[in-house]
Amino acid sequence: MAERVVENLNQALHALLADDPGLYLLGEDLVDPYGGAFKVTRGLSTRWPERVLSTPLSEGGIVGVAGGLALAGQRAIVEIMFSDFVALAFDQILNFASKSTAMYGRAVPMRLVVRCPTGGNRGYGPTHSQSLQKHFVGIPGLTLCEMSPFHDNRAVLAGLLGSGRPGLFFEDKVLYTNRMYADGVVDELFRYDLVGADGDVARVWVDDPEQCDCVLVVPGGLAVRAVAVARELLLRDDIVCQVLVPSRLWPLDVDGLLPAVARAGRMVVAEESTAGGTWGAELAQAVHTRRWKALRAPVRLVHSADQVIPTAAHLERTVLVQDADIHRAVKEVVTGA
Amino acid sequence: MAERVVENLNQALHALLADDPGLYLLGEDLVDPYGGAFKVTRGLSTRWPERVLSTPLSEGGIVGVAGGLALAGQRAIVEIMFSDFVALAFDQILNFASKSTAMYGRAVPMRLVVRCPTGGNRGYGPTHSQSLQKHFVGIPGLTLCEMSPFHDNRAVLAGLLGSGRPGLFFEDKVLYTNRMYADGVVDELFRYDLVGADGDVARVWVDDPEQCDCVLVVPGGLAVRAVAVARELLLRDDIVCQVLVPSRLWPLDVDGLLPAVARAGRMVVAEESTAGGTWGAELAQAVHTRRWKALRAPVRLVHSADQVIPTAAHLERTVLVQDADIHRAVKEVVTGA
Amino acid sequence: MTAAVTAAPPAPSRLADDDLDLLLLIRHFELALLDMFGRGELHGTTHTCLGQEYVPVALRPLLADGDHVFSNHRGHGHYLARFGDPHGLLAEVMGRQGAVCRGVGGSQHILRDRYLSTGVQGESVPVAAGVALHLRRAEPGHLALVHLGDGTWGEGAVYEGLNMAALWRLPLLLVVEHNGIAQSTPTSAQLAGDLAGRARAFGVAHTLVTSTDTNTVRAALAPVLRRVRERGTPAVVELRTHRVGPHSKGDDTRRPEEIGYARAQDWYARYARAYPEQFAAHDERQRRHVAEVVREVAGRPASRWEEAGRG
Amino acid sequence: MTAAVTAAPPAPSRLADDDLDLLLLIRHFELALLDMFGRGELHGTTHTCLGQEYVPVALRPLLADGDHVFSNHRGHGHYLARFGDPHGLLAEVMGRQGAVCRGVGGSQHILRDRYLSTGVQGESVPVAAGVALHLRRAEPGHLALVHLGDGTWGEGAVYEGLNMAALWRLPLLLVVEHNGIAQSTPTSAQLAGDLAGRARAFGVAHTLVTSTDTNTVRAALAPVLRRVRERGTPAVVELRTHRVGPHSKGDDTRRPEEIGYARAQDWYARYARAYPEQFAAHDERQRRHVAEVVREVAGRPASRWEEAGRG
Ligand SMILES: Cc1ncc(C[n+]2csc(CCOP(=O)(O)OP(=O)(O)O)c2C)c(N)n1
Ligand SMILES: Cc1ncc(C[n+]2csc(CCOP(=O)(O)OP(=O)(O)O)c2C)c(N)n1
Ligand SMILES: [Mg+2]
Ligand SMILES: [Mg+2]
Repeated sequence: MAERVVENLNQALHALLADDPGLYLLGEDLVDPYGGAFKVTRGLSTRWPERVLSTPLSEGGIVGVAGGLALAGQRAIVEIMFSDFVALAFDQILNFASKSTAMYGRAVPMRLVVRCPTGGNRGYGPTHSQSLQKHFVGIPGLTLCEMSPFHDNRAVLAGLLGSGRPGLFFEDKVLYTNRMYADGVVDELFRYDLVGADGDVARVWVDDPEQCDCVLVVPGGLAVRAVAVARELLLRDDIVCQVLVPSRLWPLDVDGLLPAVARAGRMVVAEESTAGGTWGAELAQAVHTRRWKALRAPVRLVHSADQVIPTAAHLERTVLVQDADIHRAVKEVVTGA
Repeated sequence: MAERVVENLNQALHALLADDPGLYLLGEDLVDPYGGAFKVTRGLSTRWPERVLSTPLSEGGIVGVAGGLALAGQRAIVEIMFSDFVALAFDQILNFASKSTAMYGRAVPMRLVVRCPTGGNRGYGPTHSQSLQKHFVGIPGLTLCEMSPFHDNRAVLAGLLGSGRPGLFFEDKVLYTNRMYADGVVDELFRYDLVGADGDVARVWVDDPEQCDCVLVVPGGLAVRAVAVARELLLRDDIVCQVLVPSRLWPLDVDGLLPAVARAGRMVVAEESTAGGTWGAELAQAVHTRRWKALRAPVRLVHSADQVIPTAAHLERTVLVQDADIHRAVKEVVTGA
Repeated sequence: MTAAVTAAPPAPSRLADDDLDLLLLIRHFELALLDMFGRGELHGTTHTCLGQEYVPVALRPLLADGDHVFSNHRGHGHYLARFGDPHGLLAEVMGRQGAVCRGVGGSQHILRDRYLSTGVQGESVPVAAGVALHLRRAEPGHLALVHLGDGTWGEGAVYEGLNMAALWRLPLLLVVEHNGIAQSTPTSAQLAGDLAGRARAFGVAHTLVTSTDTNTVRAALAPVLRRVRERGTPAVVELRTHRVGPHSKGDDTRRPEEIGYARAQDWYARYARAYPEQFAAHDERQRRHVAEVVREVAGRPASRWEEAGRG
Repeated sequence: MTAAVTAAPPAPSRLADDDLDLLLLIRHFELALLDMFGRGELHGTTHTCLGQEYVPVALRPLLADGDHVFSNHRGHGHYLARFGDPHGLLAEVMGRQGAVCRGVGGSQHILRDRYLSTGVQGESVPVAAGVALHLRRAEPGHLALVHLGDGTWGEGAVYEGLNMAALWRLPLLLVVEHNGIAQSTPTSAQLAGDLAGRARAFGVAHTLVTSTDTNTVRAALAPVLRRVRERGTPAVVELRTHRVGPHSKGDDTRRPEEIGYARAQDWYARYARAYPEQFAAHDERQRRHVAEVVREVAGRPASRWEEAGRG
């Protein structure tokens, strides 16, 4: 069986730190033996005590320090313990790290990545369960990526650090415990490959990658759930749904999505974010504008309710997007209901 | 001639403070004789020295104090000197003020408004010219409004404070110096009225409010510019463009826009924000979903480039949305170019 | 200061029965939670205040209903001392009917009357300053109290709030439960200088309390609260305390001698030794009480969150 | 401390010609800007350092090229002292060719070699700590210096950065130009306690300098910088200074006696009186030099911002 996603990520950090003596890793409680709240950083501080630092509780300050390292030509990865607290670093991300790439009249590489453990379904409550990706869409100079079981974390993080643009990396907290997919195989029914300009989009299909009734686009955190929905749709409703999982959420690689969307004429975007100003709305706008004629129905968005995320599991479910919501949306779009 | 917008806002604050002995106003440098960086708060501290307070430079802290006042059953308005710095208060807005309305399992009124002088065209440079509305769209519990020359500021602010939801109020810095429109008259060609469920949407039309080739939706900060574009379109291109200016940006009053959009079959949304994850994308998604059949073309979005906002005027123009961009977009949508 | 901490703690003084009951209620409540987590009966997370129970117990008679209390992630003791309501709190943690916040907030997010906790460290300090601004004007003599940990002093929000409270002379009291650690990070690795200096930097009075004896702590705190009320100015109280349990569920990576040291300081065992008879009776009573609360609340149906309460 | 500030300042010492030239270059540069703004020839805004010119001049020989300097909104003097390049700076402010940042950054956002300024107060302190973290490891003996105003100590970011710098023993030097005011707000209304206490709270050394005499200030600063380099630990220097001009363009609402007091402390008039001959010649030279710079730069075409440099 393939490794767990958290192991893949941990190994990615090991490899990146080994390869690059100018790379730092900063965050709260990430040194050994604790190794981070989600154990992502295990073993790193033992190998590189000078470059893997536990910090005080200072989310804004830590991202500022990372910005300084980047400015000095180094590389830095920051772990925000719960992505909800990245709100405290909004200024450093928006007004310093991202701006500095361009506001001095020339391209200034800023090689830093802010890792954001994200999402609900673990009963951590309203201030520890959010999916805040959407609030960072459209900051000039900033790239957003999301961890996925299809994308090797080392490649994604190296790509972010290499680009010279600061990046946020969203990591679904439940996904940590899932397994990576490997060798193009999802299960006995589904296969996957990587498409798009830089192979950024994982495409999950059954039988024929060029054939489907509907395209379902999700960020990595929903990939496992989307695959389960696609399976149900196939077995229960005889609907062929192709799942597309871009690793990069922003800037969008619309070109990587358009062929499949144009063929199917139907698209659903699902994400865990609460309603309003979602990533999906931006995707939908790109598709509506670029494939207006090919669409049989408006792009359908599925997301969590416009609500705080409750702590108790039975209430959390009433707010967070559920597999059944995605299932229903695809079915409605396909059947025109 | 009608009063200037900044006077209308100043008078609104005078009236609100006079009416409500539990209302506080907090912000940097807002006491007399300085009266705020944009002179919006002139005369207020002289009348109410106990409730109109100049604060230290602490944007996050000030919004926190306002949250505390609201929690204690009071009302508070905060001025952020330049809306760019509201990034420093992102956590207090997202995780405290907005969350508190619901995360304790019952409705808790949080009566505070954060005023955000916004936008470019004044040569203040990359960290003092942004339009950050879009980053706050879709925060459960939070309302966004924008100052407009059609909407009396007292009514808008009283509405926000009365709602029990925290609000952000975006004030275009150039708009301060424009004049309010009054009595349904824009100029010798255009008239306006207020439509939508709660009269939130200003509708600007020529001859017949039920008749137009295209609907142009803009937030208040672009209202004067949109009217100028509509005028040009009429006189130069014989295109009848109806301008809609909602005072509330979020939650959307889509119902207030749909009738006009459905009649015209064409809609353009213009805003000053840089590209990506814009307010317009959210509006477009609502319209695409609700009036798919009635649309002759996808909703067209116009905004600034995906760039930092330069200081020098000749460069600032190359990034910020220009009247000509809006004009071209409407024309293209109408002529199908 | 260091000397006072490392020396063997003096023998505890005899507690009034109701104080002892409250201490033990909190202790057994926390133990029951860890127990349930261990058995997989609770989901999410929780932070127990084992070893720090005496802080809110010492404060209890010093607070009036009109005072605002801001708690934090480690807040069960604060809640129980204020409301004596293990049912409502347990129902909240378990998401059962009768939950004080209907199961929406859970362990970390509680609002009841003038008591509030939330999950973002440091955020409450400016908020409490805002409350104190109102109190100063409308209800002089009342105060806003914030419980915070030593690690929370990493957050800039603390300084922004403290600065305004000092400038505007607000009745704000910061009660720092300095347990020498933040999650897994020792104070020496997260806090430069010391808390006394941090308070003084803002012209704010600072009081250090190293005792873990409820009576002694209360006696030390009484004049501080009185001054905050009378003068309407902020103050910082630093309580050197000991986290006897893990940070949250089972994440204690301290070395055995560190944990041993914390345990050795624990008021619970020391009080049991000093007053065995009084202790045994009350301990047994509270243990049973909590067991009964657990049994009763676990039998309740799931909490309901009515639409009206939804944002 | 207060006494030192309010007493009549001692007579200035005689300056080396190049120091005097640099002081006067900055002075006339700033006066020229205000003049152009007054005539409507500049758009946007600017913050002049009138009265504070001696700070970067005193620091100049104490800094090495390998040191990082973080400036703020009031940064023209800092830039001119580091690069002696009025053309590039004026072109930046005017958006003309040869602008150091192509007119994109403008007065407040400048990056050149190891010099950076930006427009959000306080943001630079953690950033500079990050730079210092790199310096400590890769280039020991170099430091990161941050210029900041007294008002900027309202921002929580300052404390987060200072805490990390102290914990990690980073060569970070905060140079506070304490001019007694933030925009329109006097220090007494925005800063509780004092800066000495704020530094000490983090175990960071603090040095107060009340003189406005370049030689004296330099002599006071030299050992501080030496210590930061040698020990690799942070320090705070507090310079009591005087904002002789408005905050930005014309927004000075201080009472006449306050402005008069600041003017009376101004090194410029006092030096002119103390060394009339040396002064007159240099003053005239720099005045003419700046006028020539203005004439030359104003004649340049608009700056260009090539696509490659765009985000
Ligand atoms: C802003 C923020 N950052 C991080 C966390 C995660 N977290 C919760 S408690 C804690 C440690 C707090 O330490 P301290 O203040 O000393 O309190 P203690 O846990 O020791 O009682 C951390 C890092 C948080 N809740 N909020
Ligand atoms: C975060 C932030 N808040 C507010 C401002 C607006 N602003 C610019 S300078 C200034 C006053 C700064 O005072 P001080 O630090 O004392 O520096 P001085 O202007 O006196 O040199 C203010 C409020 C800003 N640039 N950044
Ligand atoms: Mg602690
Ligand atoms: Mg100042």
